[in-house]
Amino acid sequence: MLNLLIAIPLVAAIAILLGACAKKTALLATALNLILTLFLVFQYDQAKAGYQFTSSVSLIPELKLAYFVGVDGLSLLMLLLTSIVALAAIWVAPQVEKLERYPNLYYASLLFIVAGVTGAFASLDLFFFYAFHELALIPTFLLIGIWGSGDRLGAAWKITIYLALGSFVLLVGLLALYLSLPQAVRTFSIPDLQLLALKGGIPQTPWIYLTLLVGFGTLISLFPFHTWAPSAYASAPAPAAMLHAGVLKKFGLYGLLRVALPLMPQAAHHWTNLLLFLLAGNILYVGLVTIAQKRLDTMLGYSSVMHMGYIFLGIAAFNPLGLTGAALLMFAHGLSIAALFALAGAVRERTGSLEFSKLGGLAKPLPFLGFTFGLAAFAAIGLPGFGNFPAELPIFFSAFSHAGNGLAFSNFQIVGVIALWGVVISSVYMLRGYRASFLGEPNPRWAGIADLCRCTRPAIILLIGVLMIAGFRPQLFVNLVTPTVKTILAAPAK
Amino acid sequence: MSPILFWIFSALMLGFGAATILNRNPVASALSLVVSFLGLAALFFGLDANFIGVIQILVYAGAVMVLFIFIIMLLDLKAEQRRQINIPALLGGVAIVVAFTAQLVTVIRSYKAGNEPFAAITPNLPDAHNIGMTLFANYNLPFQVIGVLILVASIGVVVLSQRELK
Amino acid sequence: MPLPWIILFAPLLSAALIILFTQRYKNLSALISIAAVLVSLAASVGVFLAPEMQPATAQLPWLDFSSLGVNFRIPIGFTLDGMSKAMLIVVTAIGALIHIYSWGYMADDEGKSRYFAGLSLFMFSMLGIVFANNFLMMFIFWELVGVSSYILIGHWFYRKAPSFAANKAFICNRIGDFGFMLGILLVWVATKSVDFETIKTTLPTLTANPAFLPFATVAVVCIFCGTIGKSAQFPLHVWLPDAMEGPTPVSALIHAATMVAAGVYMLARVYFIVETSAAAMEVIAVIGTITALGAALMATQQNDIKRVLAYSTLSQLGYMVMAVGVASPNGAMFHLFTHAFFKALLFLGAGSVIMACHHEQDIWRMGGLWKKQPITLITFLAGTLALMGIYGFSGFYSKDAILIAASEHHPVLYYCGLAAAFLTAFYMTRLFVVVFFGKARTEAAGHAHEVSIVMWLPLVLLAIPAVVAGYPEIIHRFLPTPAHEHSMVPYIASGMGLAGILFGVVLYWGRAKDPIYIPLLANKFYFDEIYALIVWNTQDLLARISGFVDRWIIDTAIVRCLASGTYGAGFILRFLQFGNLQLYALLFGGGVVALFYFILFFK
Amino acid sequence: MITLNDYLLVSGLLFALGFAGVLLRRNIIIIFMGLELMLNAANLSLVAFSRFGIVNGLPNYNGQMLVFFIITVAAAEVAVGLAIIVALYRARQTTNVEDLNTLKF
Repeated sequence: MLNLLIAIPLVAAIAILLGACAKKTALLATALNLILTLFLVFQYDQAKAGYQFTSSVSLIPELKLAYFVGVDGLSLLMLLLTSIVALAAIWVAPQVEKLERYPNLYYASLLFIVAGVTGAFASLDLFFFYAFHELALIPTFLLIGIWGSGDRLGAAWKITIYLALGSFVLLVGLLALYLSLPQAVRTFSIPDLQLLALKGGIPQTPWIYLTLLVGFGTLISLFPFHTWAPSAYASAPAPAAMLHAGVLKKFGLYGLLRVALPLMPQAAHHWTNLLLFLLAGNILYVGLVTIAQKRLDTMLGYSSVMHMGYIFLGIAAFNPLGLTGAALLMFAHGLSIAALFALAGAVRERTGSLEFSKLGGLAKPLPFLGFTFGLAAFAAIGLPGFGNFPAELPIFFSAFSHAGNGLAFSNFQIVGVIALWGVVISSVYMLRGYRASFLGEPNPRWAGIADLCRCTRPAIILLIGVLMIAGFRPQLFVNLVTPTVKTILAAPAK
Repeated sequence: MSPILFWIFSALMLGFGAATILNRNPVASALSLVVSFLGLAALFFGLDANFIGVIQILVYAGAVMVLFIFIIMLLDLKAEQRRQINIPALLGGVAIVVAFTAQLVTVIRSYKAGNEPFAAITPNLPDAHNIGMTLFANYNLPFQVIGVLILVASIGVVVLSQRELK
Repeated sequence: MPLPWIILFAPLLSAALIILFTQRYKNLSALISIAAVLVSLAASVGVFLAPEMQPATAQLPWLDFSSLGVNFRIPIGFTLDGMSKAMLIVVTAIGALIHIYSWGYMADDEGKSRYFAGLSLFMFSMLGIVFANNFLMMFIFWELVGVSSYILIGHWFYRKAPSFAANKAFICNRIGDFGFMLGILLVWVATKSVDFETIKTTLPTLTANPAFLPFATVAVVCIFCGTIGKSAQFPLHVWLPDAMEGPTPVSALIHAATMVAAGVYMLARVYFIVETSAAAMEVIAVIGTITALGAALMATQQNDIKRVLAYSTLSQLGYMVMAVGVASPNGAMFHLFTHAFFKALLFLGAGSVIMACHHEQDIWRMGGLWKKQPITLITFLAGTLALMGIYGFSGFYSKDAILIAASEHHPVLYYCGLAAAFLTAFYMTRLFVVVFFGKARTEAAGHAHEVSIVMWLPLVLLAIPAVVAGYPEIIHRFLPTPAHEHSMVPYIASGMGLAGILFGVVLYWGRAKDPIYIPLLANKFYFDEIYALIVWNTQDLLARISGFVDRWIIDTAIVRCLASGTYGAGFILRFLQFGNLQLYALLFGGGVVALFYFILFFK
Repeated sequence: MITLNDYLLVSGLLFALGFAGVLLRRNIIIIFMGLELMLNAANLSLVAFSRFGIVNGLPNYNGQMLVFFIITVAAAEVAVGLAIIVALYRARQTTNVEDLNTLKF
């Protein structure tokens, strides 16, 4: 089943490269993926902990390296996010991008990203977990470099070198982790490693965890390794930005939750204060940087960097509330940022620019875009009714449950206060940006522009609808990730 | 192989090898190379590697040499003009070659096992048969791959020889 | 289905229906919205008349972490006590009248569907706050109120001012919410619960420990920040006057029954926590007093009819907050109850004046309306007198309740309250005289005529409770009122009121322009300018510095330097590529020889 | 008696000759011939080792396999290399490596 999920986009991408009708094939493949994922979600037995739908093919038995896929609640949630965002990205692609060059390669690249991310989320083998992510990175580079806007080559190089370095550091960390194990128990299988960790059989070397943290952190744009993100998202074509910011970036967080934390909880504890400092940078510093932005796309790029800080806070807190909140926020943030990038792309396609000074009053000629952008912006700043709110709420509580002594706040609580203030910051920049682009007096230049075409609207409605489902019934998603969170927390923390 | 034959063929091989690199006329170099390879093939026979020796003659003395001569003729290369000898380069090259040879001699001297005589070998060795068995039993895949390599090489040659390289 | 569910979800359903289906049919949208609020009203009356309190057990689990072994549950539950029942009636009744009034006021607005969807959402959010039985449910709806106010204030988003006003309102609220959430978190840290009932039971064991007191003070002040934001108390009051950029019925809704009342309602709801810290209550009382007096001062010099009313709202909210601070939450709720009616009445009356004068809001461009709008005149008068606290009108009873409590607490607060009462009477007289009497000062005011029945009927219906809502016989059915002991306070307060009226009439009767001009007050103590300066010099400055650091230090100085360093190294190293094949081969050979040397001979 | 070391010595000398040709000659065709000499020197030592590592009276055929493949690859290499030389000669009218030095900074 999972193999099919990975194979469909791959096959579709190859078919497109061989000359199949690009749009229809891509749309069909992603729709099929979404149906399959939904089927998996409903088939998944929540009562049973552990990985389900597993299948494996042993490749190098001497190294215990195998093609091994399987899912638990967390990966299912991520797969669901992937297939929803993928469908929406492919769906809006013709509307937000005037494709003049190599349309087939364009759609094939998008599908390769989808296949890579799906594979990374479904893999239970460290090697494939890593390799699938790399598979997804290459087409991102192509998408930005070939179809981007602005300084597309600069942005493409930047993201490539940054992410390649991040992946390299990550690879060093993973190999160091593998080699630090006693010879007899070395394995690439994540479930086996987790069992080993439960028995305390994994050496908790702090620097290995630091390497993993920096490696994953660069992929997630952890402060101060974040500057690739805004320029890349500003230059990337909207569907690529949706897939990368919405899904691919979550790979790093997923990796922390799936590999780094369960395997090395004590080493993680060693670096808690460092992580708190960095994520405070993400929230406060990047938040302020976001306010200073003068373009809608870089503002969205920085805002997505900023919101990573909240997820990190949940992860750093390392308790049920924090981890669950982090998982939910990964899902909700992916949807909301994807919707925002899609809509910003549509605006750019219509107005030719995303500079605030050249926009204004767009909600009048573009009511649907204006309305949905407003909803997505509200979601992004964590208002109730959308999935981000029930995700951020437990994160705040998780930070505060690391109690200090009365009014002498613990570090967690201080960062929690900063994170709360970050909510104010995010509403400042988001509302300023929304006002500058959509509200106010309509510019006379908007005379002839048309709203998003009716056939594309369902893609946006899909994203926002799922966000609202997550906002109204967050318990559904909490139940999904509960067993995983329990597993992560089962390892001895100190 | 009797020592006398060995030394004769070795001297032949080395002498004509030296002639290859010393001749100023490329045609003479190529012909010296043929003789050098013939000597080498004789050494192969002396080592009971009959099949390899035959191949050596066929491929090198036959095909490769013809190719060399053909190209030399095609390009109509004359003997090199005497140029100013680049003394430092010459000295450097000779120094390195001498150093390499000295190292080699030292290593071989210290290799005691190499001074034992060769062990006896099955008389009337079915050499080609054994090679064939090994090749197709143990080295089947590399054999196929080498076939592809030759195909690619011949295509490459065709492409490279086109008059206009695009 | 139990009635509370109907009350709460009918407006949400209507908002959803309008957004999803009937956006193109404006009148249908309006009808759906009005029907929904009427259903809520009927159900509220049903709940109110139900003989015994329904147990608040019907809960919808929204978020529950008990399966993870954490006691963190956020249900959507219902509180049904006297306070919430009274609020239900107020919110739904005034809401219903405003919905009906809007039918007329927004008759030919092109965004009517959006407007009514926003109103319904607003009702839903406010009712959620009223029902909340735990902090987080309250916070959820608290935020939703912010959202719906953003939508409604920015209804005319294609104009510059409303879009800015909406942003300002929302961000001010968010700053308050920052404190509110922090307060909730602190309470949770102390009691491990967000449920009001649970907190109530665990709190006494905590307060026994004197070390808990500073913690409680901080927590209460933080919670009070929520009120500061939502009820527009000093120093976050600046958004409320700007919110007048929204349609007038929205102003009525925000000011009378819903948004700003939420802050006071919340304080009264969690009064059992507030009273644990006397220091925090002092803070509350002082902030309330500052707001009451300061806003009244600012109101005296405003020329926009809606802004005068807005500042009067601020001032009255200051009274309520002060009441909580002087340990009289019942007084606060009492004033909230009466104020809701007469303030709604005043805003709707102002709306019909504005409508009659063709959307003119400057009081100096009106005048002489008494002949043309008799119904508006009478109802407006009733509202004005109630606001001034004249004997016989509802405001009298509730304001006196607060002043009595203040006089028992501290004389300064009491005197400030009296001064505010005097100023209230003064500026309301100014408003009333300038708008309704004298000569019509513009063309539009000259041609004004009475508004349609859809609009004046709500005025009349609101005028009745504006007069009678304060009578002890009526109020005690709704709310517990403070015991009315014999005191001199009502007489003094009434005297101040009458003095204010007299002063106002003398000063403004027959004037065509303002005889006094105090720049400090007309410019609202320069708060907007000061804040703009502060924001510009702190947050925006920091933002620009961070932006600079990110762009030039991290991205250029560090990242690009690494990149160009690599490039430069390559640039230098490429001079080693001298193109001589044989020299390469020589070096290669030398390397091999050296390698052999080191491997084999260098021991 | 002729021993393994004799073969290795001869092979090494042949290799040195080839290497000297590569280093010292400027005609690219001669350089190419030097390369061939080096390859064949390697072949000689491989065959010698194959004969030396005798098992049950049979030479170790793995060594001869390697020689077989080297000869094949060398043949392909000669073909491609000479084609390149022809193309180069067409472009530059020379076979002197000192004149072929454009591949630099």
